[in-house]
Amino acid sequence: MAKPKVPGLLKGLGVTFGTLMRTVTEGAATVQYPHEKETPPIRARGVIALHEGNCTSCMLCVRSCPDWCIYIEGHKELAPPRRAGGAPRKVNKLDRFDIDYALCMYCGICVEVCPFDALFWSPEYEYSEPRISDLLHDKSKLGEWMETVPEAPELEAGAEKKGKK
Amino acid sequence: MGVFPLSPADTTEAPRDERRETELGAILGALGGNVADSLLKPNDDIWVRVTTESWRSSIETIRSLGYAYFCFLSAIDWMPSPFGKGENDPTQPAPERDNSIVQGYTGGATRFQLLVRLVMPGSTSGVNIKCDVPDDSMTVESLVPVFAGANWHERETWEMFGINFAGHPDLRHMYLPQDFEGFPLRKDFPLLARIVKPWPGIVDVEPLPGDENEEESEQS
Amino acid sequence: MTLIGDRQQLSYIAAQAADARVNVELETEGMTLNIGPQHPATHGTLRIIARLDGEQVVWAEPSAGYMHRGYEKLTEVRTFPQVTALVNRIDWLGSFANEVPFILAAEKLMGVEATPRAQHIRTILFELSRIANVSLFLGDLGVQLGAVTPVFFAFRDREYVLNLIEAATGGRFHPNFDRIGGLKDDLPAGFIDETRSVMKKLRNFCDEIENLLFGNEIFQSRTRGIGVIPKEVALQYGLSGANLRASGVDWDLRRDQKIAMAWDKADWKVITHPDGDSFARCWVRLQEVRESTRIVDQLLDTIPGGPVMVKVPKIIKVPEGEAWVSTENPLGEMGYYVVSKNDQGPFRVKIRSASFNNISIVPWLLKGVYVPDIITILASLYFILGDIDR
Amino acid sequence: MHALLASDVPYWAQSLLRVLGGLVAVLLPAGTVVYLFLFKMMSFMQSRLGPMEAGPYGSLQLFAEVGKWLQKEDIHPARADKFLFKIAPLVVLASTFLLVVVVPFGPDAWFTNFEAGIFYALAVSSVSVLGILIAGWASANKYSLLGGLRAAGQLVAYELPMVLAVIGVVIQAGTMNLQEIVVAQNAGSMFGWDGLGNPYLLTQFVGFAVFMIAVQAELTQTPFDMPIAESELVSGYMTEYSGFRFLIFFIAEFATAGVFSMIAAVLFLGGWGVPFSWFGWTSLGDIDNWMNIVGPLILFTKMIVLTFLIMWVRFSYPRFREDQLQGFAWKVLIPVSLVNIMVTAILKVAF
Repeated sequence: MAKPKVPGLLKGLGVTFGTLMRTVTEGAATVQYPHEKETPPIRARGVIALHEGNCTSCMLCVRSCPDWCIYIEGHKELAPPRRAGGAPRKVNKLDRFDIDYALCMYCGICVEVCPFDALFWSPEYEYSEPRISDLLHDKSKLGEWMETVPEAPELEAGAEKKGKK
Repeated sequence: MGVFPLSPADTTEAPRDERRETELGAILGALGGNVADSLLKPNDDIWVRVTTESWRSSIETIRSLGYAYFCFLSAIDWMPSPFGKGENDPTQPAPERDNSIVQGYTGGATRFQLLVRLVMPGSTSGVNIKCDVPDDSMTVESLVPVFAGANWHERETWEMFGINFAGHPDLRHMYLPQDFEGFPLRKDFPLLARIVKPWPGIVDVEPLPGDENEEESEQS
Repeated sequence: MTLIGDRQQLSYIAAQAADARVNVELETEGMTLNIGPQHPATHGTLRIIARLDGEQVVWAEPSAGYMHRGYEKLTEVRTFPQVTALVNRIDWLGSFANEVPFILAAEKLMGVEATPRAQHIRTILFELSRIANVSLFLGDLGVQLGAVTPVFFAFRDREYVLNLIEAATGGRFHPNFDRIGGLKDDLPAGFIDETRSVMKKLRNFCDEIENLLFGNEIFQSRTRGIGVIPKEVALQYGLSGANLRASGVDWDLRRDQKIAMAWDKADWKVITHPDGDSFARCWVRLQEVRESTRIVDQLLDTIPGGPVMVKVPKIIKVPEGEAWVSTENPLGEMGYYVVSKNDQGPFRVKIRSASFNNISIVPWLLKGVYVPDIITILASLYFILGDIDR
Repeated sequence: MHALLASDVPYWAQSLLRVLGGLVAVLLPAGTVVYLFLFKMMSFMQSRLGPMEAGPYGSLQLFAEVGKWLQKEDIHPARADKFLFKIAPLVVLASTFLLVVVVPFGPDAWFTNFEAGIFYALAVSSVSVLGILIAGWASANKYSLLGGLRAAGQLVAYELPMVLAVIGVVIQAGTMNLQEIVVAQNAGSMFGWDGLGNPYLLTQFVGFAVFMIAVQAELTQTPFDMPIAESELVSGYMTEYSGFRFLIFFIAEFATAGVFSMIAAVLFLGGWGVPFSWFGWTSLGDIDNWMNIVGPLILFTKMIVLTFLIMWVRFSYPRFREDQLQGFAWKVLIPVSLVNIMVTAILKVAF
């Protein structure tokens, strides 16, 4: 504080003016959203996609959901045997798989807990709805998200490859 | 880099923690007959349970030993919840639950226990002090004269557990409406969100028509 | 320290004068002003009931609870992984830092320890969330004091940090990345280089804020000597974090606590300030962001190789016991007292959040100040409403 | 304009012209200031672009905002004093219109040209305080009341340094007529060199600084925006206003910023004029008629420069506390401007 009053006030003016000039020359830090979009990172937890063929309706995701926002209904049915001549197998057929995104808190426990790799995260985020009831995605809608699921990212140097997920 | 102690069952030889031993020794010496029980977990923490009558004076004594930093005050309801995790099937009879009250470290005799943590400023030498709350009067001396910061913590504890603090200047509700009835953090206070809606995990995959008892017969 | 003594005395005299003014014969009618729950200056919905004499506060009392979510009750019906997702939301600006002490407490009960690589990455993410949190504080400070520009700088530069956290964890605000025994996943490729460049931007941001705000004489006249908290009072109320260090207590759990994190692998210093006023608190936070960027930079160089997860059973049952772990979170000391009864979920979790204690000093502190100083003091104490109400 | 008056324009048409001119003189600066500074400059200073959707580069955003405000319901608090509540914004805006009346835009382009022009301007500028006080009182809201009281205290405190700062100019020019002040500056010379005229900015720089600070306070712009203080008083005296009444406050705020900048330009920067020596003019009578077109543009440019200063400070600084502001006004600005008057008077007598 050896110097008199002026410098601090002038420095502040300098910062704002500097930013003004930077915005003019280098462009703004913001993105004009509907016209240009930022791509979320690969791991971004945007929406959960369902690979229906892998789901065995084991209910693990339902039971581990902290919010109780996943609903599964299924029934058993007979499927043709794997090997010729074997007995017909009993498989679980998925009737209903709903995720209520109005309740979901995007913790990712269901995706992690799924033993059969039926659930995936997709970074897609543009699915807001004017009506809250439309946020209940059924299994066909969850299946559509599968197209947007990216490959898992490369890991940083020094990471140990894990067996699964 | 402290390695966390293994749980007591796995311990083959108890590791020593001389710093905490001297600290606990000093506390026990100063408190004298006011200590009901104490526990030292090496490289972890110290627990002391003091008698209800000496609650305020014990805290004062411990503070005078240098534990001048008031970390938190709360309570524990040792009764297991009669509602479980709210994952019961409402159509089935309620499952049997073990409702016996088992206190944690340093034991105790009552359902509710107060818990205070004091720390020596500038270090991590802390002590967890517990005290029984009499089941009938549910009243303990207030700590506000000792630590001004206990004010809000005691209000919260009173509101959530229904434990009265004699000598507290301003025992009002902290979070809830002033006319709220019930003590939400008591285990017998139901968590309504988990009761009004049935757990989606209750339902299971419908079996094939005609075979009910073959759940585990076919498993590839 | 005599400095504090004098100021303490002055603020005491001011409070006395405020009291006396009410009692004199020619008393004017006071006015009760409700600041909040919906008010631009209360991050969330804190309500301050202030009794005013003119513009001077006779007494003031914060009234919390507009955002009480009952986390301590909710933890009782949830399993440990579910609680991790929940505690993210306590201090929503620095959410990764909320997970760490809880997971450490659970690990302590389980008797496991994360791998060195996991500890390292935890520490990096912890410091990133501190930077994200406190940089927003620095911007918001400007808004509270009437300067509109800093907050946009803060949002701009915090965004880079959030992008990093999102790239690593998948969650922008609620990472839910910590697991008992390590981390959910390893860092994605390119994270280290990206983080380095972001840390440079953040240091630049600190310089900007220092020039724009901290060097400004108006800012200094608004904050210096306002809301002085003496050391002894701070300890009594259990203040923690920068609020405590600004009162001259040299205490940082990151340095002083032996804990399974990697802070001791970096060279950094604990910032303290002797004054204990609003300026000191803000200044300490600004310097801490700088120190955090240094910590991150150093830790990035020394990430050890190896797995990020130790072997733990798929379904975790935590053995019976009690554990207390606290860490130096962006807002102050955040700790969890976890009681487990050999179950998948905890029996009782006491969440000791920093803001609750930090705000409990407000009635003491606000006596005799002016209305604009209420805002200065609240801003400098820095609370997150989710951290008070839990 | 008296060229026009001399011709056969009937009185009603003259009045209509004046009303239209007044509207333009108030709304044009307001719109420009809002778009250029509030929307664009502030955004650019904060690394963003500001409104971009309405019109090219968001230039029509202001019209969209006005449309939005006009559509809103005109509500008032139940306990408010309705008549006063409704009239308050109009009082504030009226003060702006009264102010613009004395500003000369060109050699003949003025609304009125009377002798005590600056005296009048400073007098009517405080009418807005009444409006603000009324708004604060009538809103039946504690924040409004505090804001209104703060505004009153502040504006009274800053009226004085402003007057004192102007006195230096008046002494130097020897007149209170704004038109003559402009002429005196542009016809003047500095030590015999008349290439720049003699803008009083150079001789009255202390007065200029005090005047601009006082204007900043008078306009309740940061760092003197305690009456509005959105982090303390929500929005001060404007808290309860919505719809077109808020719009009127809003227009008044920025129009007054423009008009005060014009007055500052007239007093210190030579107003509408260019140095007369450039074109060989010596007095008001010599000036070519085209200056009536160019003059307003020159004044407008100067106004933009001055509002840039006002807004730049506004977007960079935090705000004072009310007591600090009073201390600053009474302990710093007023003594400084008194010394300035003294020095000016001595020099005036000496030369």
